[in-house]
Amino acid sequence: MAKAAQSAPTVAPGVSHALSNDRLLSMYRVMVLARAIDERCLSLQRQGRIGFYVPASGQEAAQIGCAAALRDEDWIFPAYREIGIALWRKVPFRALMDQFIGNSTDRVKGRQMPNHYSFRDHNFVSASSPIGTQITQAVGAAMAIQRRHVPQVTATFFGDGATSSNDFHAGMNFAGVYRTPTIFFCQNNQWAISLPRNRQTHSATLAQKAEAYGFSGVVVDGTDVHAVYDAVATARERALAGEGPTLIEAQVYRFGPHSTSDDPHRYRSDADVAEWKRKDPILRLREELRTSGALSDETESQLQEAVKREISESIEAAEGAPALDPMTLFDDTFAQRTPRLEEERAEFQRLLREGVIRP
Amino acid sequence: MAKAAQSAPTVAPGVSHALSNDRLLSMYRVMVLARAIDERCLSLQRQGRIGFYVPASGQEAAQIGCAAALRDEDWIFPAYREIGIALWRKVPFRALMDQFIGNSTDRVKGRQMPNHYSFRDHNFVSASSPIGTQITQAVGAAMAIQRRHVPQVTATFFGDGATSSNDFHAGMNFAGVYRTPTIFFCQNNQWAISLPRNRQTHSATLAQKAEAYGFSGVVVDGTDVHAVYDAVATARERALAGEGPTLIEAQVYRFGPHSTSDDPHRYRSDADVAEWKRKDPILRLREELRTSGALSDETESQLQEAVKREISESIEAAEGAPALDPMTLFDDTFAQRTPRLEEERAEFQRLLREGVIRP
Amino acid sequence: MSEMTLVQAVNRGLFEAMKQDPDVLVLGEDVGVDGGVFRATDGLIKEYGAERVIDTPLSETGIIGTAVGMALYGLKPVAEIQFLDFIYPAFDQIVSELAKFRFRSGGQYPCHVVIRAPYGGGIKGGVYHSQSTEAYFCHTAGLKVAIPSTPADAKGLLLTAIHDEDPVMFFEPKRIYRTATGEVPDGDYRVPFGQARTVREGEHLSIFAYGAMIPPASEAAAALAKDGISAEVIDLRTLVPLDEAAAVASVEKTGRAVVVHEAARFCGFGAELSAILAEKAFYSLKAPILRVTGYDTPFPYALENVYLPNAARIEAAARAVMQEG
Amino acid sequence: MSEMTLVQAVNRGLFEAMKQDPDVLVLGEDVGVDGGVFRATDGLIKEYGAERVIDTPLSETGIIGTAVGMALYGLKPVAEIQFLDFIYPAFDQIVSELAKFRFRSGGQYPCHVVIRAPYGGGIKGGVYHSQSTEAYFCHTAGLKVAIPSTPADAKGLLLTAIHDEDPVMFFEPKRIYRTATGEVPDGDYRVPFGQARTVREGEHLSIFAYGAMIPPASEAAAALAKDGISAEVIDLRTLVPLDEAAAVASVEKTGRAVVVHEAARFCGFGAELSAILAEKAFYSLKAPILRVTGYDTPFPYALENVYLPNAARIEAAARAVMQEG
Ligand SMILES: Cc1ncc(C[n+]2csc(CCOP(=O)(O)OP(=O)(O)O)c2C)c(N)n1
Ligand SMILES: Cc1ncc(C[n+]2csc(CCOP(=O)(O)OP(=O)(O)O)c2C)c(N)n1
Ligand SMILES: [Mg+2]
Ligand SMILES: [Mg+2]
Repeated sequence: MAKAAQSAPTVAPGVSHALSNDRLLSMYRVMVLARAIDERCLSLQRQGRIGFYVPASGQEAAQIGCAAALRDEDWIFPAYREIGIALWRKVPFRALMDQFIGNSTDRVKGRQMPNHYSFRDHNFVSASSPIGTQITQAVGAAMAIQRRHVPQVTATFFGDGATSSNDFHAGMNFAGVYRTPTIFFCQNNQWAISLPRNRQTHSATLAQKAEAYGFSGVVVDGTDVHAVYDAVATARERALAGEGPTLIEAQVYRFGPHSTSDDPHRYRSDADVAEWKRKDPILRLREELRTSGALSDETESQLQEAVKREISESIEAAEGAPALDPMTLFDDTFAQRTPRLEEERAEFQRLLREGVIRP
Repeated sequence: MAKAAQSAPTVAPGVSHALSNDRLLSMYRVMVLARAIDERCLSLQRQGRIGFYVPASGQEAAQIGCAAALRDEDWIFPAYREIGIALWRKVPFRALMDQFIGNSTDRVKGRQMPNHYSFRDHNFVSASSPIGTQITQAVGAAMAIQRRHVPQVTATFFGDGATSSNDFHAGMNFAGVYRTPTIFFCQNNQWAISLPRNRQTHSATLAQKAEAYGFSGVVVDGTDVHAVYDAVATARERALAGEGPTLIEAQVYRFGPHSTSDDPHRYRSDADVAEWKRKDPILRLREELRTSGALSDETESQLQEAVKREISESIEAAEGAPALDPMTLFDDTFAQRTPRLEEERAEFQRLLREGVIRP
Repeated sequence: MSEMTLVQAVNRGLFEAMKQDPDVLVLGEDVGVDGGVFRATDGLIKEYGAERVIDTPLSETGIIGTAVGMALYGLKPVAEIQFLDFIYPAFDQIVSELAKFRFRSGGQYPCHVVIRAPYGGGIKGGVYHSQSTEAYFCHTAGLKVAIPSTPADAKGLLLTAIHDEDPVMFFEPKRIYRTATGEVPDGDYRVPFGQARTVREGEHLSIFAYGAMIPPASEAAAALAKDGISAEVIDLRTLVPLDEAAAVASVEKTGRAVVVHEAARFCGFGAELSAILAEKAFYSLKAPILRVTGYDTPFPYALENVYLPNAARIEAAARAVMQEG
Repeated sequence: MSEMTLVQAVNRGLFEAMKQDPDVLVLGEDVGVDGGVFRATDGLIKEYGAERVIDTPLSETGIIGTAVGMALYGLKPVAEIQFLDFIYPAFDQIVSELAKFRFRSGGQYPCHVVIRAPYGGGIKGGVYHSQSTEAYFCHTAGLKVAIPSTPADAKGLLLTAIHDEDPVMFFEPKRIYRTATGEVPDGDYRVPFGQARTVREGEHLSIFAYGAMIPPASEAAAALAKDGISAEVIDLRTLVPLDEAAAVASVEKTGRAVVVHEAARFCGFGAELSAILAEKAFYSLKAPILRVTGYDTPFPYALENVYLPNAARIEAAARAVMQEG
């Protein structure tokens, strides 16, 4: 079990939910995939092939440790940095790539910036940019789950910065009052763009904020898949048993920039980054799997090969997909277009035809 | 000193800031005045002489115990129920009555409902209806105090319900981060209109919410002026010493309805009220003063007499004051009227002249 | 059919919807045990229990944020905001989330929440219990906005709102909660969105209004009629979708228009309606379009009766419009 | 005088104001060490220290709430909201508190906060880094709203804003942060509020715009000129107070108007300007007023270039207006 908030974070000692080697290997695979996607997408962005990108490197153990402890029927309310969760949920990278491009096969129809994807069939709700808004929504969905009396939980994902948001406060409070089956999964990656964790709030841990709402918070080492998995599995069991919500603070580090628009050299030192990179969650798990004999050189290179291939093929396919039909602009504001939208659509179509508007 | 949040509330044991009999008597006088105003205004409202009223009966020890521990130069950021604070600050009841009526001598020029007064010369900032908004403002003013390096604090007043507001969360967090000289004074009167305290939030105390922001919260018996005075005086000393903010939860009970629009019988029992009335803060202090010999029968009846007279005279004067000039509507939206406001004002004046609009 | 007040009709509408569909639930401050500060939700908790009639903590962010979550999951939450003036802590959830969920998820996540809020002045509520800020919501793509002026419309539009597939802002004219009375059909009565109601037919000018401004607009029309001026009074009923066709047709007939609302004038809803008419009924217009509205100051307390448009102001504007052109 | 970009002019304006008055301070997310995500506050913290250039936690409620408190106390805070799209957590503080403090306290508590926020599309920011919701603020009595379109105006209007006695929303067209360049006067340069700027004089029609829509409006005017159509282009500069006199005078001269903005059309600022012209310039109008605006959908990502008004759309609308009447 992870330690209570009041004490300093450590690697979880007596983990009560053990992971088989097979499972660990499949987790490792998704972590490697996530990391490789990150690296590739940063370079796609530099080449101007995608417009923007939000890397998640350094947070893979937290994300995949958490995702693995949830079930497919649990609803995910993500922020924009949750690629590991989506991949664990078997969202194909091709679908992510479609979203990064905003092409005709993009599930969100080119409506959002890269990384703000949504996959209803994977119970992966739509990410939005405004920080924290998903938190109250996850609590509301959990209230709906209570009303329907089904064995599900909702899990919501957010950063250290988001703990300052209005929705964190309201969501945590409602969850406490109604004892909702909600897991609040905070990836404390030490930074909210340029603001360090200790300037975000004066509390010793983020997990202890749960005290304000009458339920418990735990700190876990987010570079350790075992600790994360255990904390989430425990929280899930408690939620299903009617024992209410849990706040989990997974302590990690954002290795890369906040996004491709950010220059982290303005606010942090390379030494600080290097220090944390020694705890790279992928190296750590690789080390463990090699030591236990679960990962051979051959498996590793096959895996790396497969990941590379999947990525390249997906990019090619997504880039080859037709562009979005401009007329889709007028869909989905409402279920049915209002007369005004019909009128604007007709005007738009005319302007397109006349070449006044050019896609 | 008041007890730390984690433990159950009790009457503060070893009070470190003692109050002289003289001071206690003057506090008692203002408590009696506040109570008498409450009773009189409820009946003025029933008679249609004022439009609305928010009683504070039951909360006098909390308010006056707190106000007495502050200095005149400290800035008050009130909610709408802080009549005791205003009275202690020597705001004449006449000025309150002007505001309740919204006459030509009302300091807020008839712009707000009764109880939403503002007295700049008493450092009593403007109350507003939206719950909680004064909390971040008090923190901002405290940041200004820090910038000016002056020995002042800000004190902000709010209820149990307001701890759920966005501004509570943001204000507490900013105060923690910047260690502002702010006293967060929560009058937990057990109800937010019809919602009982235990459905407002699942935390055992409200004071413990301070833990989430890295500073301390204390619970005090809000029917005991000594305990309240001590907690506030201590918080003020800490604030001036650069030790930052304190959250104080004063546990009280709202004896009357939420406001004259409210019917408390819909949601709480008379027995519950009677139970708390046994701890009536005014009876309690009267008892104490009588026992110590500080309050004789004669002083008491003089005091009651003086209070009654002040109230009656103030009501008469306020009701006799001229009505508000309708043209004042166009003042104070901006420091100078814009051309549009000048135009609207001219139109308004014409309509008044033509009798289309009748004051 | 039964005779009732506007707020009773809201209450009847809620009972009907909760009876029809177990996924409908009500949440907000004081909506349960207290029955709502205006009693709009009175009796619901007795009938449907605390699981479906939820008293919430004091957080509009929480009310709307959780309602959005419930709607995403498949329930049909009807959230009450105690006064429209107190909706702003939820503004981010409304404009950034509720309004955009369907669009931004490519149609995957419809988000159907009804937000009820009493709005408007005339109850001596001062700056924070009186405002009419419907324009904020009308300007937010993805939200529908309905404002009833009669008991029948209150029930009929509310049931339509609850059965709609999109988010609906349902603003109730609290000033006429108890003074507007009338016959209301029993059962599943619905009034379609986007269809204005002709309160009174007329030939010489068109008066457009909604909500609590319908009574003074009608009163003005009656006064004008005495002088042989025939004013058409149109109740817009839903501002989004707007029955532009009816508005344009009316002005094509009359050639003159007065637009009435309580909200401040600048960038208020009346600006949109004027702009539509100035574009689409341009060649029919015989006179400038006048707006009779609240002034561009915050809402006052002691002076609310001179701030709010009244029948005399509407009448004066109508006469001015008749003298032009 | 020095040549600089619009965002540099904002930065110069901030330096100037902080030099002039020790009570001016800057607060917001990433405004200090990082210099702002658009670098608008670059270098300020080095010069003026962390006491006056305050990196805040991630809470717009906190940023504006504390700014209000500072202003009440007597400081002159300039708050940055990282993108206008993220202002909504502070909406309650802005519309309920900041806008109303002077009024509701009977003039006792002026509340002078400047809120800077980059707004608008064209940077591939998708639904949440692109919106133009100036109309919300224009409809809120008590707020002034300024939107510069040139580097000189950016500095001059910003200094006027900081020295004003009332709250000012200062919206910066991020799309032209770096593409709009020009000479900017040194020192204490101020551009008065409420005075529109004639970008180009014309006889046949008036094109009204502001912010990032000035370049396409000017481009359209240039194209029209080639065909002998003389378009007057007016940059409104401040929407509150609005230079109604200049707008009306222009249309009295030309008889035709096109109103341009990026925001969605319904209840957008263009509606107000149309309504004003339809009332006050009614007898001069020879043709319907057309609006060239964003569509009434949320802002898109992949399709932003077809969503946003461009020179060709403005030109087409102008030609349509010329053919009418
Ligand atoms: C309401 C709001 N304010 C500001 C922003 C701009 N912004 C985007 S990400 C970010 C920092 C978020 O930090 P954190 O919550 O720690 O998440 P992380 O990016 O570190 O994963 C900020 C300030 C925003 N998206 N939404
Ligand atoms: C933002 C907001 N939401 C709702 C209301 C309506 N309202 C007025 S007072 C009140 C309860 C306040 O309770 P509490 O904070 O405990 O203060 P008390 O009235 O008990 O002193 C509510 C819900 C409001 N004024 N503001
Ligand atoms: Mg972070
Ligand atoms: Mg209370």
